[in-house]
Amino acid sequence: MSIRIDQLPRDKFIMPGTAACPGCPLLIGLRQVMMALNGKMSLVIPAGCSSVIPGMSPATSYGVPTIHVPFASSPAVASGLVSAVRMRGNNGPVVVWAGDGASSDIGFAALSGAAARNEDLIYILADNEAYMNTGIQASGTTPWMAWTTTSPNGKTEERKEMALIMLMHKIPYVATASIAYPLDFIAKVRKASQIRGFKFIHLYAPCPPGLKFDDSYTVKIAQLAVETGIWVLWEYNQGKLTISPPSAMYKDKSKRKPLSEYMKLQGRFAKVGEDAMKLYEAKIDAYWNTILKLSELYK
Amino acid sequence: MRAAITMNITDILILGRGGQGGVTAARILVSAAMKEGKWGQAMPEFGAERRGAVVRSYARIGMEPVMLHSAIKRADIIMMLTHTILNQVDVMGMAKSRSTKLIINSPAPIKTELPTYWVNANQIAEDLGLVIAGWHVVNTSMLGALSKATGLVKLDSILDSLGEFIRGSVLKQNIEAVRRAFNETEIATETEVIA
Amino acid sequence: MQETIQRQARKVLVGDHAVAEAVKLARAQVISAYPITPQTLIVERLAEMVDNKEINAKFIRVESEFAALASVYGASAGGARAFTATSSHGLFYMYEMLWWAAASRLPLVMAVVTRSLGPPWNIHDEHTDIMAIRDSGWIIGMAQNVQEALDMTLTAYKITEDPRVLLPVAVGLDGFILSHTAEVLEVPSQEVVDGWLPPRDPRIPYVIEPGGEPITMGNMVKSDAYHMLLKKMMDEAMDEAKTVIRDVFASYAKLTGRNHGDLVECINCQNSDYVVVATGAWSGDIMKAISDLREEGYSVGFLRIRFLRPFPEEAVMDIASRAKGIIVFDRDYSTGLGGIIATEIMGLVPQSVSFKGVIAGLAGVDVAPSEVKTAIKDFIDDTEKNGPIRVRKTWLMQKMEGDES
Amino acid sequence: MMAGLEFTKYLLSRPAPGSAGATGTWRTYRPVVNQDKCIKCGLCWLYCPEDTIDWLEDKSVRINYDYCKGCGICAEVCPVKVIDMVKETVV
Repeated sequence: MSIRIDQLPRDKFIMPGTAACPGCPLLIGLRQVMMALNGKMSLVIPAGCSSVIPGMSPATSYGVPTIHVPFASSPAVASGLVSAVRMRGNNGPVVVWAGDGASSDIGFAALSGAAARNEDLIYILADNEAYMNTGIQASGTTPWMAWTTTSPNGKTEERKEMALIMLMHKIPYVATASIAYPLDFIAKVRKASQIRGFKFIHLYAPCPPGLKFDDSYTVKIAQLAVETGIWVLWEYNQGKLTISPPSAMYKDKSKRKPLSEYMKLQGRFAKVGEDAMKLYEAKIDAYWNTILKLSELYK
Repeated sequence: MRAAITMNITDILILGRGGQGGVTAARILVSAAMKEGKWGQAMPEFGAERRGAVVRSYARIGMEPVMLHSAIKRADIIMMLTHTILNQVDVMGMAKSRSTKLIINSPAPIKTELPTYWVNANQIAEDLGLVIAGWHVVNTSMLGALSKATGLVKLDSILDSLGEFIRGSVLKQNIEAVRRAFNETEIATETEVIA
Repeated sequence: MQETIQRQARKVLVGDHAVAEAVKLARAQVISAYPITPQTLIVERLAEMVDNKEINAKFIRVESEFAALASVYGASAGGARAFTATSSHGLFYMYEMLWWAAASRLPLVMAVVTRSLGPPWNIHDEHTDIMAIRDSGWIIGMAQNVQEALDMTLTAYKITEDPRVLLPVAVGLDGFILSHTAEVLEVPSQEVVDGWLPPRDPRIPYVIEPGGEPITMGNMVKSDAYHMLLKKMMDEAMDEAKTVIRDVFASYAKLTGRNHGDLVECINCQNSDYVVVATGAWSGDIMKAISDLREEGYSVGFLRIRFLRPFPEEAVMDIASRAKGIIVFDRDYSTGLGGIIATEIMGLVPQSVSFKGVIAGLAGVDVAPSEVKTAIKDFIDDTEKNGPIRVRKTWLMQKMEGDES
Repeated sequence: MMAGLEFTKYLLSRPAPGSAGATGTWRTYRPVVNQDKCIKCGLCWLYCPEDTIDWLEDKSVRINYDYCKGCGICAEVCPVKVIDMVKETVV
């Protein structure tokens, strides 16, 4: 089911002139979702950068039916919304587009509840790895050692592995994705839209001001995350877990780029020294090991 | 709202142990009254009910919608699902007057200051196979006793209402229990005063 | 009228089941609630109705009250007729969503089975919970008996979906005293209700649906002044709701023979020297006290508040302009101020009119008609003897059981 | 509009460019495509966060400078490096 870039719709799903920071990964990701579904969807968006990005009423930069809702509520609102539209004979995808705070922290119960009920939703966790909208505070997915305004000396705890947590909800579809690999992500969104039930996609979306890197490096950082193996693209589809093509070669540890190439471009990891870097690489190995074992388990 | 506020309302207090089905009895009673064109309400005692503890439920029956919602402190009819709680409660303190009728499930006649009607509902339950998980089902038969003792609702109205609250195979036994209790209820004493 | 009245069935239902019956009659399409005593009977009954296909609705078994309100809100945004219910702590857990739902102007109905707030844990009746949402933009009603709980829930759909209103409606019923009390009531037939309450128009006020019109609800507005304008428009809708509530209950009365009043029910409130004000299930007990006092020659009437929002300002002003004294019974309180209804009313009562607020029956404490009678009698006697008094807050306390001191 | 629904004018919004103003003014560097050397791959279009790049029928690209914020992602992802980030001058 490979997709060619020239087959993607070229409609304007995002109206230019948004309130996003230059180089914002969320708009890159959201555009890709809209391309994947050809704009035939509705969006439920909790508090976060994506509630500010569309700009000011009476205009919005989002070209699809959208409802903005309180921080913790989006999976629940979407559950009701999808129930209503299905009842009215509309089978189009209802997409929750939520950040890491909304998903891994404040809205975690609602996310877990909606997944446990296997609501017919596509839930996309657009993860910029901190509360960027309120000024870069640490969230449940902020990685270990990362600077934020509430972890000024680096976060002392591990990030929550949201995709693995969601996998254990026994939902039909769980995947990770990255804004740097649009064709992989778009294929996953399209696949998800063909499956009934709760679909969860964890999208890596690095934020220039929040992670402290140059505006032009958004895609580069996201790509390096995959190339260094710190972000693994995988897909669980109704019983089968596979490593996605862009990550496949990095099963072999020797093919991975040194983690420092990813970290040195980000101000948030400025305090990660050589020893910590070694520990970090060990953690990455452990994560890979888990995923590879799961891929054997879910064959 | 023209409703029974000052109109004649019959206040009924049902005393029993938690699990004996006093609340259901109150509801069946109200439903039976409704079938006779009357209005009413059945309230549980609002507390943490535990099996075995003394619990009350209330019913009010009137000719118009009943608007009162405060607890019934003194009643026209007191129905006791077991005689074993007689010493634990102040029966006279619950009676509206000396003509308040007391209807009691007891193995033998019991004398109180009130006109007292008794029926051996435990025996009826045993005879009819209405002992469930060690508990004698007496709430329904006591309604038969109430009908006999007070005439507040007709026996047939109670029998008609049973099916709304009791489902399955035990309905038949309950109908029989109500009939038997109606027939076997007797007044225990005239006006013998103990206090 | 006689004809339609005959079509109603008499039933014995507890308040919670009467609410569920109304939701069924309204043909709600999406129902979601989380268990909390004493609301639970509503959700259990509705879940049963959905499972038995007595009602063609989706029941969303959520993980919290917050999600319950969020999901029915989403359902309303998706064009469905929706329902939720809660009590006490559950209502407070919904708090953020309450405001969002109201300001989204989507039609919704919620039953609030009133209950006190802990600590200590207490499941018994008190109105403080529903009163605490009075600034949120919800229309708030309080039923006085099981019949009215059914009627108010059913009519709530007609009110909330009216294009002049489009504000959510909370129907209050006293925990246990109504929720768990079985009363004889009349239930209109489905056929009659269907003729009166058509299916919801999903496009009013707007619908968010996949592939639909690409509208967005809720992004920031260009100027904060627009945001303030939206608040003013909600206030105007509340004013409109006064007319709509009156009209809806009038048309419902034609259907069922029952008219409980509009924002208030006035019983001798306009031709009496003294007026008692209260809301909820103890109204009947208060009426009993008033009735006894009238027999003793006291000129006293009753203003029963049916809707706290929109606030029945005109009715209160009307009695305040002609009464010698007003006494308010609150089963709720605002800590540090007083009974909430008393507090809201007091500012409308001129200095020349005697005024007293009584806080009673908190935490489910039973209040007997005789206690109410004494409080009213004392107030009237005091005023007659000493002239107007002005007391915002008095506490009607009961003897403490087991208190040796 | 139905009576009472006037609030929807303020509560709802509809897609339109410039919801946050003329964001082209945010720019310090302007992306300039060397059309002669462009291989028409469309990657700049695909990754542009702001949707300010149109991928035209003939697969060439056109940048909407009214809204382009000048982030430089397009230049960064261009596989043949034919997008230059040119410093804006005061007009």
